[in-house]
Amino acid sequence: MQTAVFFAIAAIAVASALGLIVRRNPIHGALFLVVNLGSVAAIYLMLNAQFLAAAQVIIYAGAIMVLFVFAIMVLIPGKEETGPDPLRPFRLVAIPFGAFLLVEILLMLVVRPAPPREPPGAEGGAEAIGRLLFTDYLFPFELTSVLLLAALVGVLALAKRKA
Amino acid sequence: MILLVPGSYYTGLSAVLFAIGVTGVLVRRNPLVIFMSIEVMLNAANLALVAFGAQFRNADGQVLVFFVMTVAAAEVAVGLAIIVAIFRLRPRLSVDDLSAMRW
Amino acid sequence: MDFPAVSLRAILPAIVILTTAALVLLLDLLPPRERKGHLAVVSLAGVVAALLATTWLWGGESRAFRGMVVLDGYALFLDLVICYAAGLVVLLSMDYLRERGLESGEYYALVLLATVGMMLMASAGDLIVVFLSLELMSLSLYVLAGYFRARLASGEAAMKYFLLGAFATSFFLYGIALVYGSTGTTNLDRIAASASRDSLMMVGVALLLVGFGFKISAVPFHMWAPDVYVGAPTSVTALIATGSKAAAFAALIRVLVTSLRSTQPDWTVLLWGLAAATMTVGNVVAIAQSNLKRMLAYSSVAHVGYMLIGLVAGGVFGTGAVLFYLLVYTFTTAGAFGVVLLLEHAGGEGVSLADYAGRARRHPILALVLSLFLLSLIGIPPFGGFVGKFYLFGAAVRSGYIGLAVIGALNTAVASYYYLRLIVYMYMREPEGVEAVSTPSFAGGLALAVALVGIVVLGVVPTPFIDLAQAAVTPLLR
Amino acid sequence: MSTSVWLIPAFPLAGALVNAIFGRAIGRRAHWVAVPATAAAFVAACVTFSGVVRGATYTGQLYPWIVAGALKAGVSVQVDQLAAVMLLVVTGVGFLIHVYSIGYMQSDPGYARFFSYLNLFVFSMTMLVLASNYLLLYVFWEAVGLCSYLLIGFWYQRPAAAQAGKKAFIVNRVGDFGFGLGVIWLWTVAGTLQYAEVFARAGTLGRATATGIALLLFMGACGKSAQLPLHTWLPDAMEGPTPVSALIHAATMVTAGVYMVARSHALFERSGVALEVVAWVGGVTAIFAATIALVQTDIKRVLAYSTISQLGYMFAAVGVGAYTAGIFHLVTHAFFKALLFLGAGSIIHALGGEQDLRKMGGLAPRMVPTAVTMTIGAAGLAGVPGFAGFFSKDEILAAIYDGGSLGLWSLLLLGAFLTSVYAFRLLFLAFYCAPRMSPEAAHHVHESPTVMTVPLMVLAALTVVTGFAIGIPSGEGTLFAQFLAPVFPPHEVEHGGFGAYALLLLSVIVVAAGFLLAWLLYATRPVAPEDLGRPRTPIHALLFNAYYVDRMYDAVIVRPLFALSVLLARGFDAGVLDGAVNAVGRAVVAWAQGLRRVQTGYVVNYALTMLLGVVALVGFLLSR
Repeated sequence: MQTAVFFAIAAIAVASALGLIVRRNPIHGALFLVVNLGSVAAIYLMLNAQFLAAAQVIIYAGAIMVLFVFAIMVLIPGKEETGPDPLRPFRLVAIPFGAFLLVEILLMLVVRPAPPREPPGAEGGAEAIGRLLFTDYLFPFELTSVLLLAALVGVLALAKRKA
Repeated sequence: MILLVPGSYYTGLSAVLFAIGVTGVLVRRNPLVIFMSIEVMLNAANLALVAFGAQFRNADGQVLVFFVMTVAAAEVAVGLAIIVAIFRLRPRLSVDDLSAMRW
Repeated sequence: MDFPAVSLRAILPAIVILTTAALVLLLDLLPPRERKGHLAVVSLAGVVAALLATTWLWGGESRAFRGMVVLDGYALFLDLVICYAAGLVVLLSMDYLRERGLESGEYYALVLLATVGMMLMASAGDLIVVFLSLELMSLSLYVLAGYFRARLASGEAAMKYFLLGAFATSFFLYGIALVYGSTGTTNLDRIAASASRDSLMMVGVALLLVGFGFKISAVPFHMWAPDVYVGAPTSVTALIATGSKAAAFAALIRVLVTSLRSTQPDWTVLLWGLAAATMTVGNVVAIAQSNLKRMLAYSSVAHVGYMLIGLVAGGVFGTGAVLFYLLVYTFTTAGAFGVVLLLEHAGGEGVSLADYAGRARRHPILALVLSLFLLSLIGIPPFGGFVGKFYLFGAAVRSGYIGLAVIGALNTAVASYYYLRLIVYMYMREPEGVEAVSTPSFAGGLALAVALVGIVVLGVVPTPFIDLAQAAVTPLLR
Repeated sequence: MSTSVWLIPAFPLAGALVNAIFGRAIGRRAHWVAVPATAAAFVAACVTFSGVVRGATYTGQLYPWIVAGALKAGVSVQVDQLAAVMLLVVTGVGFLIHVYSIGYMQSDPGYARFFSYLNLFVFSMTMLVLASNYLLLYVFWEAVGLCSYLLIGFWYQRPAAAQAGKKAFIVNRVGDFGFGLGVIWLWTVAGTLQYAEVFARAGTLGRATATGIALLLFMGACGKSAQLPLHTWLPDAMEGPTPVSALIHAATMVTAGVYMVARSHALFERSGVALEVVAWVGGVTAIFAATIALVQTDIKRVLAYSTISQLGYMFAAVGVGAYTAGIFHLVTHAFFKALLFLGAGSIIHALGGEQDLRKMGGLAPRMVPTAVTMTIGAAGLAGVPGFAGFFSKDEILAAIYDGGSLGLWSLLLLGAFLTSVYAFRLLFLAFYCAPRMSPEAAHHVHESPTVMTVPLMVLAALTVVTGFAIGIPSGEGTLFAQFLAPVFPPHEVEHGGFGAYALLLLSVIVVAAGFLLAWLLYATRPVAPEDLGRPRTPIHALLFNAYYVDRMYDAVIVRPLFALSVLLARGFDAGVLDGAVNAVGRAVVAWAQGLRRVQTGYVVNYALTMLLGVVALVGFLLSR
């Protein structure tokens, strides 16, 4: 039963990811990405990471995707990738290479010394994460604020009207 | 809600998503879609982090994911700003058009 | 909850720079709104203050924030390199931006924020800190590369740098995830203690190398470099070529030799191949270039190959040689790009080889200075480049990598061709067309003077610096 | 003595700096700085030499330059008998050529620049000789190369000069690549680069190691001293001003290789094989270059190939262990070859820049001092008995004969014959047969000013005297050999006895035969200018084109490398045409067309290459 649920969600995740890279219309792609992010959030729930699942939905599916959709709307209203593609051979070569990479990573998972067979679980509540954030991970946490500042200044530099 | 699924299933799924993201970066022409494929890659990495964290039964993996989300948000902001800046100069939006510098 | 002690001392140089960045942003809002020259001066003062802080902290070693930050001799040495790079770039930017009417607080703030990222990369004690500071540096640089918004080339550079950089970062992050999966931690010391060598670890190492390889522009992850170097504002190019490379090397070396020591035999072989490919491709392709910035880009790719030799050789000697070479390389490359910047036309032209024909006639001093930098890049004594190469190749031979040393030495012979061609163009060709004589500003001249003194001092009295470099890496290798 | 040693390089360095910094203000008066600087260096060298004659040697260190663990390489000098002789030659000949340059460069716009470079060269060369460790030797080895490059390309307005300068530099880099590796290898096995310590430990090195190191060092010598197969730069280097050719490309810098091998004899002897290689490369080069010199029509190129050939003799000598003979030939060669070059310069000066032997002839009555001194120089080169070259060359031949290497000996004997032929050919064509220049050119012929002819006379006197003064063999060897005895192991050569006299007679016969042949060909009947330099037989064509070595290098190395670069640039990376296409040849263009499809500049290509790298890296590490 649980395995079935997992596979169902996994199938949705994979299908939506494939949809993103196959569909020509970027708006469709964005929607597929939303689905993908949502299904990954569901997987987080299965892993008992409730806080992350919520954050995933709020930050990714909520904020980031809105930005994406906004950009798509502003930049190329409804436009698809059209016209002949002179680089098609290249793009097709990428597929076997991607597949090869997948095989390598799966191989890595197969040959690794057997991971614990028992079902995983962790304390995934907001409290545990918060505790870590403000103790062990205090420095990276502060660092992200600098990172966001840099992003802010950067966007400002690029978007200021005066050229 | 704890479901009893072996840990390697999660990492396997993450690998598949990662490979799809990689392929997406290469097969698409629209920088926005390429960028979204990169988001898929980041997500796959996040999934792996959470899955491994669960195996070790520590929350470090989840904290890392939290940071990655922040980074992703910052990256999106900057990335979209760059794309918009280019769009002002050249309305067609395909990475193939950006090949003035080569050889 | 027991909060970790907030030890500002351990991140003092970075804090100084960060404060300066905030100050610059603040001052940008105050009058005078038209002239921005003072912002550069403030930035420079901040960099100098960080430099002083670094020397003040010299000799100490501390860990802070639960092992997230390590301030040891190694980090301080690289802080020094990064500060020099940032300082030179600020100096070079002053008139370069003013002449183009593009001075702004954001520019200097971003340069400083990138510098903060670089410094933290050098003192990161945890993979997540490496990741975050790498991103801090990269995001700032992506924007800076596209800073000349009116130029399509600049936008193209930013876009390529950003997309490929984000691509590489994703691999890097997946590598972190795998290392975490193998060891259960991202702390560098604890990873070292686990001494894991399972398949997750192996692939994780490979992916980490991809991420670092991109930032240092090692073949085959170097393709972005020539395009970005050409398209970006030349001052930013100088920063990307020096500071960001130094920072990436800093993190790479610390991660490899401290936490991934258990896999040393594996990555050594990999780096052997990367080093050989990087220097050969860099040098050979540089021959065919006619755009100076592009040529220097490939040249800097080649120099990364030389530095990887030292990493392959390993030990105090090899790793110390890399650090010393980084120092020399920073001065030389910043100087070479500095000359190119000063001779560049307002529209970004004037960087082709043909434009340099007869430059010695119009700009005798700049041509001479550029020639000296080029001679250092070739590895002609008495400049730092010679001593640096001597140590690198010597380290390789000492560790038994004679083949690699031979490839390296052959490469320097090939490289002399294209550097020399530029000198020949400057001195032995008649100038084409009429060209306004621009006099280098005080700031630009100062930057070149500092860089020049740097390569001469490093070439003539290298011993104290070599001692410093070796002392810096010794604790890592314990 | 310590002061005088340090003053030798200090004076020229100061002179170079003064002329470099204040050159504009000094202008035409540059020689008032440069010539006294060299003269002072010569005086200091004389003082040092007299000290050495009294048996004193000197070692000293300015400061420790590189200290890395066990390796200590300082800016340190040593003066022994060998160094003292070299210093005397460098500063002495250097001084004469400085004086000569006052006249020769008189109207050149780059007067101060020229003297600055020349002084810089003297500084570098004296430091090269003084260096007491391999690293410092390497540094100044590079420095003299740099000066040579600057001076070859001195008239950079001429594309040929710029090209030649570049070529000299790059060919030398190939040699230096070996040299550098040899030095690094030596350091790793011996743990030091200080001469004295290295030679003390030479006996402990493995034979294979010693051979490898010695051969790498010799590779550097081949580049610097223009031995096969790295000789191609020297003839082109004749694009530089003639005083430069005399000083750098005949008398001093090109002999640095010989000096280095002689200096490192302990290493080379440890190997044995390496010495053999040195001897044979020298011997083959000697005859190879001599044959080319036979047919060249440019007066300076004849002398350039002659220099290559004579350097071959020196290497052959040191290769069989006859170090003193090699160094003696180095000294005498410095005199007579500098003389010949300066004389050639005087002719070129008189003819308003004409270098073509076909357009000379009959100059002797118009330029008596030049003709007389050059005749002496040619006699010295050919080895006419009584002149310096006779003594030194005979010593080499005798040593090789004694060494039992009959093949090498006969090769060099044949070389002596050829030397005699081309030396006298040059003399006859320039001075003694009927004039072949245009009437108005003939009208303008004039003797050079005194400031140029006096150095010629001094060098001619040296060419006459040196052999008698220090080259006459006695029971204990020549005076010269006795002086150098502390540096080199004794080399047993039978002097006197029937064998020795027979050898002497043989070489006299050979020289005479060469003279006769040249006489018959060029002096007894008028020479039609068009007959010279137009190859009629395949062999002549082969010689005239210097065995096509340059073209071969171009086809085998230069073009493929360029092609590879472009290919990598467009296919793998992306290149820039820049006229490169012209140079690359049709095959590559075809390649490039095929690779068109692989156009780049595209993000997808870059990402794909990265993915390739990822897959390779992951695969590699996963498989371990």
